[in-house]
Amino acid sequence: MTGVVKRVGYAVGLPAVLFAAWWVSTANSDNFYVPPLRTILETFGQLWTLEKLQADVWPSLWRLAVGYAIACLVGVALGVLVGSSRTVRATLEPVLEFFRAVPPPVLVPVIMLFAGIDHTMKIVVIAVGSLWPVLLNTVEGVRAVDEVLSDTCRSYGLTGVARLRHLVLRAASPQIVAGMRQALSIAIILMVISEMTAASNGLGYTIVEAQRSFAIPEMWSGILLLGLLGFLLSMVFRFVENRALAWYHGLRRAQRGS
Amino acid sequence: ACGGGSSDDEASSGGVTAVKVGVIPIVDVAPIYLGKEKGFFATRGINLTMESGQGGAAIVPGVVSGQFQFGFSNVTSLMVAQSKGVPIKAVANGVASTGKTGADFGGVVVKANSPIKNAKDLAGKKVAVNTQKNIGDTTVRESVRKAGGDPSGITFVEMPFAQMPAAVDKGQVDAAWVVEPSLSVAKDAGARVVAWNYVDAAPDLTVAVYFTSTKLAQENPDMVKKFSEAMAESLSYANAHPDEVRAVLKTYTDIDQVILDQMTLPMWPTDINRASIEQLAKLGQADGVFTKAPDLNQLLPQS
Amino acid sequence: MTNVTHAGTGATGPGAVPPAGGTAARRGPRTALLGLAGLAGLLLVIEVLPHTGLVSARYLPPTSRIMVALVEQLGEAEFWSALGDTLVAWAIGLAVAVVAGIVVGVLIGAVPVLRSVTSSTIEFLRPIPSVALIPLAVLLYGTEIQSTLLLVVYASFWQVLVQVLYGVQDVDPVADETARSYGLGTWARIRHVMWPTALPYVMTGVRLAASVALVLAITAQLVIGSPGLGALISRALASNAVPAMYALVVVTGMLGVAINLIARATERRVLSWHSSVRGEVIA
Amino acid sequence: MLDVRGLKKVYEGRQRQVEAVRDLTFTIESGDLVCLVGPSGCGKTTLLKCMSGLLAPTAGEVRLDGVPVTGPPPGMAVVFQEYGRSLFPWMNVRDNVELPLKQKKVAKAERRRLVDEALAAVGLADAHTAYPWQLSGGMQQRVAIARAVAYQPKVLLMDEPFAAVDAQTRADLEDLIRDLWRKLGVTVLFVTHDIDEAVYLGQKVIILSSSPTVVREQLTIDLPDERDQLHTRALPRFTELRGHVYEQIQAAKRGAGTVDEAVCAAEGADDKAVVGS
Amino acid sequence: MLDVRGLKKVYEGRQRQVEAVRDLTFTIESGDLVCLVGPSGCGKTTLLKCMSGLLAPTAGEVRLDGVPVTGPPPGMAVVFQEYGRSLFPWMNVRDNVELPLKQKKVAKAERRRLVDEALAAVGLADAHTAYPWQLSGGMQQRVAIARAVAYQPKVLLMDEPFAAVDAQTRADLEDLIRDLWRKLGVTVLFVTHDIDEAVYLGQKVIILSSSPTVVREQLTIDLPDERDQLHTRALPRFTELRGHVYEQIQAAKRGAGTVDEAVCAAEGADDKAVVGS
Ligand SMILES: Nc1ncnc2c1ncn2[C@@H]1O[C@H](COP(=O)(O)OP(=O)(O)OP(=O)(O)O)[C@@H](O)[C@H]1O
Ligand SMILES: Nc1ncnc2c1ncn2[C@@H]1O[C@H](COP(=O)(O)OP(=O)(O)OP(=O)(O)O)[C@@H](O)[C@H]1O
Ligand SMILES: [Mg+2]
Ligand SMILES: [Mg+2]
Repeated sequence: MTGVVKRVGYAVGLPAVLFAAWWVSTANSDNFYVPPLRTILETFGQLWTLEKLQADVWPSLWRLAVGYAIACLVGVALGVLVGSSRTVRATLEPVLEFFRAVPPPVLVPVIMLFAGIDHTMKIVVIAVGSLWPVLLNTVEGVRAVDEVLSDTCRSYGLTGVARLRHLVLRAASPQIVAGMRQALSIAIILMVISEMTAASNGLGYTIVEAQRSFAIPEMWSGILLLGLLGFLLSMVFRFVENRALAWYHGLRRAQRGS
Repeated sequence: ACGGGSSDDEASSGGVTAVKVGVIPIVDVAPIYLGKEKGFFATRGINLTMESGQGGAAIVPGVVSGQFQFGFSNVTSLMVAQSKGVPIKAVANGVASTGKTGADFGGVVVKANSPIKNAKDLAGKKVAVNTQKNIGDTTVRESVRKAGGDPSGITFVEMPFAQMPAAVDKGQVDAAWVVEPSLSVAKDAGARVVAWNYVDAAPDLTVAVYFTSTKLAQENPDMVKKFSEAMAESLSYANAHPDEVRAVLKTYTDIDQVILDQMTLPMWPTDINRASIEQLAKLGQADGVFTKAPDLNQLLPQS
Repeated sequence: MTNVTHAGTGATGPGAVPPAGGTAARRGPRTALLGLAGLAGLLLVIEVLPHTGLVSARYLPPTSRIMVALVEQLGEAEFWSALGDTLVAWAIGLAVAVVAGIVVGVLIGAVPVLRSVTSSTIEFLRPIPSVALIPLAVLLYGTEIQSTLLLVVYASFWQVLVQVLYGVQDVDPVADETARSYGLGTWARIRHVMWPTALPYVMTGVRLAASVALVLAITAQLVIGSPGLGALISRALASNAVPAMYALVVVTGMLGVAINLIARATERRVLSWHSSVRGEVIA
Repeated sequence: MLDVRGLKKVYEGRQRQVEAVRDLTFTIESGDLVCLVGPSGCGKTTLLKCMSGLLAPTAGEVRLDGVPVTGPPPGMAVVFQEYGRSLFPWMNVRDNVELPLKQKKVAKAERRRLVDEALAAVGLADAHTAYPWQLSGGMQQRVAIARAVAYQPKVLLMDEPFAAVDAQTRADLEDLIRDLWRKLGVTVLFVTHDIDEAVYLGQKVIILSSSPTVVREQLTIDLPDERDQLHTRALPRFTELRGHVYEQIQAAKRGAGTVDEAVCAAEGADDKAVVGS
Repeated sequence: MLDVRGLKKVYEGRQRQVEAVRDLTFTIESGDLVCLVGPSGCGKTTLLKCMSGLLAPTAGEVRLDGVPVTGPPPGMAVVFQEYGRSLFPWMNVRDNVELPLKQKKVAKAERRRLVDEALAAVGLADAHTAYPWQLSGGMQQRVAIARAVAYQPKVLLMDEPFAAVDAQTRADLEDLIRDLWRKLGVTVLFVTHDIDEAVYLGQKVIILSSSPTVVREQLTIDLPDERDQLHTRALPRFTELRGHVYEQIQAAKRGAGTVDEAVCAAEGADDKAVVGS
């Protein structure tokens, strides 16, 4: 019971302080671009009605979900491939690094050429952009599989899919999860970027559109919502992670001396 | 400093005032580059530098915060800003439509084999514009309206001008409103122009203007005046010397020589066409671009 | 990174039967050749693509055309100064982000309470896109390099921080207990146990951050218009100069490849003891 | 049937180049139980890894039933010296033991039986659901042994498998291995540092020299096949053999030139010490 | 001076709750050399971790010189059972040994000498620049021992430190520890499964019961202080003591009810087996 109270306290404490600081420091702000927090919160209440959430946040969310899922799948698959073979790694790494360095806004036109301007394009942008942390972490995780475990598997004839399933993916999972976590917030960022072109709804679109039409409190309220969304999604993520990596956290706790 | 009462001490030295202008590196701002080259600003004690930004997102806040002394923006955006209470003021004309159907610097294009033959056919179609709720969609709607169509069913899709020729070509949109040089590129690829929306919106429509912050306008009217004068001189010079315009374009854009030679240049009248702006304001209001009517007296310079 | 349970200690032998012949010295050129082959493959695909009719050469020019545009760019002084601007923004931004990320990460990792206190705030701030900060950046710094830096640092800081946090969590308890039992204080443990354990994660974080910083440096220049490759791309876009635009994109991609090469080389040096690297050097 | 011919292994490090094994040649017949002893660091683990196809030798070869070993051959089980690291931390004890059987496509009921039996045999009948990291060192080692036992291999390679268990458990496990060997006819190669254990378990003891490593002696243990902890260890022949092996290992260590003072001091009377103990 | 009072440790897992140690009370005098034996999994490692302040006990307490131990006390060195994982893979052997000395602010020249001596004493004089993962299991274990020895601790806790080394090296290391103990007057607690070793090394042997763990017996080893591998092991009293300890451990294991058939079979005649071997 006290544990729960403590956890909630920890979660809310610092944000509360920061918000208070924000509130106080902008209370009398007359800068057009930095309105008082009060105004922003009022706008927040007015703007993000259920209807608006449904019209703008929902489409964003499902594009995000699909794009992110693709990024995770492709990232892990490609990561395992690249991580397990030195030859593949040597061949593919420069190409992957090449694409990684190209800014998504520049990539959008190219993706549009192939994926059109509808949902597909936005999903591809999200997937392509958030692929990298998953990919990189998977590669590193796979490369660092414990040698003794790896030998154990080989000697018991655990090869191919079984090896992948029981050894490689499991051993690399803490790191893959770290990558997925990174990818999640990048995916959210790309959701916004993808909605900067050829969109007519979405959370990102709303923010960009507010920014362009000088609806500054609306813009800030959108950013707030984005932060909240990120926070919620990361909570969901942590929940899933705690399940999937129960052994890992248990191991750490146990060894630390419970 | 020069006697002009420059309050911006650090920006001025030896009778010369340093002025930064936020511009978009497109055809429309050729006169300011040309004017600088010709020394119209230097003779007035202005040391001009151009900072290029991609549209209002960067330029307006830059001007409001005093990072830039002046900025370039299309009229609708400025009216939106003004109606939202952004403290800005137009100081010089920017660019205007040629007013000639068939020979303007912006228009609505469709694919060569498109069933869309004229503006009326655009009703209910998917049309690309660079920004929604801005000058593009309001003027296109007006074109359709004037041609006897119903603009309410048009779906507007946002994308940068540069991507529009490809999008039209691949059938991703039915039509696109493009300006030069993308207009010429699209035409080169076989696209047809079905509407000249600037021309349809108002005669000799003023499309964009140079503006400053109200703060600067109040504190340093002298500098604003000098800038306006220099701009006016640059505009009329540009209007009179299209060849030099094409030449100066090569210094700050990457437009292909072929396109450069064939593209239509806009008009650069010295004065802001207030009537056309009122018309734009009306259109914008009808389309719900403004929540509150912009105060044009506040925004536009007294003439 | 580290093998999960047992932070990669004392193994007796490399895990795999090594391929015939190959010390590090001999493997170098092979890796380089394979990498070049990969890039060549990519270029070939781009060369061929427009000829298949899938896309028009007008919108995605073939490699040969891009290369011509690239050579044109290389001949211009403007290009080189833009490249310099981009690299400067990238380097400063990355350095600041990496240092800040590591310091904050280790601090949070070393003091468990801090971790609980900050985690919600971190999760809140992290997904806020840098692009949303553009007005703020311009407001504060106009088109000066600081605007770019603000965005670069904001975006790449999280990459490093999160990796460091995961790395710090991966410290092998037996190793840590050993250090504690020998009376190594907090600082010594951070230096000798936590830091080496987190190092592989940090390296990944730096590699992620390096390209994010590059991406953001260029994006910021693209949108804000501060000088650099991004501004050139923006100009090429506005001018519909498609080959020039792709030439610049190729340059950014190549920068990415170069940055990765450097990062990999550094990694081989600092992580020679790590099972992910040693398997490749020894054997 | 397990043929090691001219085996040589050199580890190439950046600064260090270690010749772990110089030249080993010996044969293990099918159904043999061979113990391998040798000074610490002489290359026993290296040899085992080469034999199990996990490590490619620098020169020479290993043949199993006449076929050169290039990768892990089927039907071979290995118990690694680093027992702790050879268990999957994400699986509980039961799953760890069961996994190779699944891979071998053993039917479910049979699998169940084999796992239960193996775990009971190593004295871990009640630890099925624990994770390896919840176990003591000796328990972990026994899980690794149970896994190898349940697998019912044709060839069993064990690298100091009883190092972390107490004397009584050790005796039990020794008998377990001999039982298994006699019942199933499995070929066993057993690395140990415990000389008593080597003599008690093996049909043959191979003694390695210290680095640069060669085979120092192949000793046939001419004790009766029927052994038990009580009587066998009491046989005079046992004591003799054991003394002999101890002597050989000491000689091996001395030969390597890493002898320090303490060793020298005790040297002169070592045989007696051993015999007397 | 090392006081363990009513120590109890329960590991709380999600499904499993293990009472590793039930109730331990004993005292180790300053300058004692005490050996700890007990069945595998009875809680020796757990006890050591509690004593070194690395693990908080569930109940009871440990006092060092009258002060309750809550964190690792200064001047104490621990050699862990998981030797492989207690070495830092990012440092070479030399740096691994030197690190605690640096931390202790030992002057450079002195540090050098201590490290050289310690590595030479464990027979690793030529492995300074190797990384731990380039060493064999036994060599790794010796590095861990060298680290503890070089540290010159006042209290030395060792958890099965010789499990992975050969018989000869083991004997050398045993003498090394006794030397150290006699010269420096360090207090030593030594966990081992080797009964001979426990009797040979210790002034006192503490025998633990199997789980739920209590102290079964505290046996004073009344052998002369001057010991050597040869003579001491040949003493009749040595054989007696050893037999006694073996018996106690067997009884401990039996009491726990995890006895399987093999054990039962050998039971009746165990004492003899031990004495005779
Ligand atoms: N991965 C490696 N890289 C370099 N040298 C190695 C490696 N593994 C082992 N060696 C060296 O090879 C030699 C033999 O090692 P090995 O582990 O085979 O010995 P061992 O007989 O098993 O010893 P122990 O009884 O102590 O386990 C040692 O000198 C060791 O330092
Ligand atoms: N982290 C842990 N979580 C849960 N149970 C544990 C944990 N560590 C040890 N145990 C349990 O506590 C008991 C005692 O373990 P411990 O490691 O202290 O035994 P030990 O006497 O050192 O055995 P060995 O001689 O085999 O090393 C065992 O039953 C073990 O399963
Ligand atoms: Mg070994
Ligand atoms: Mg233990």
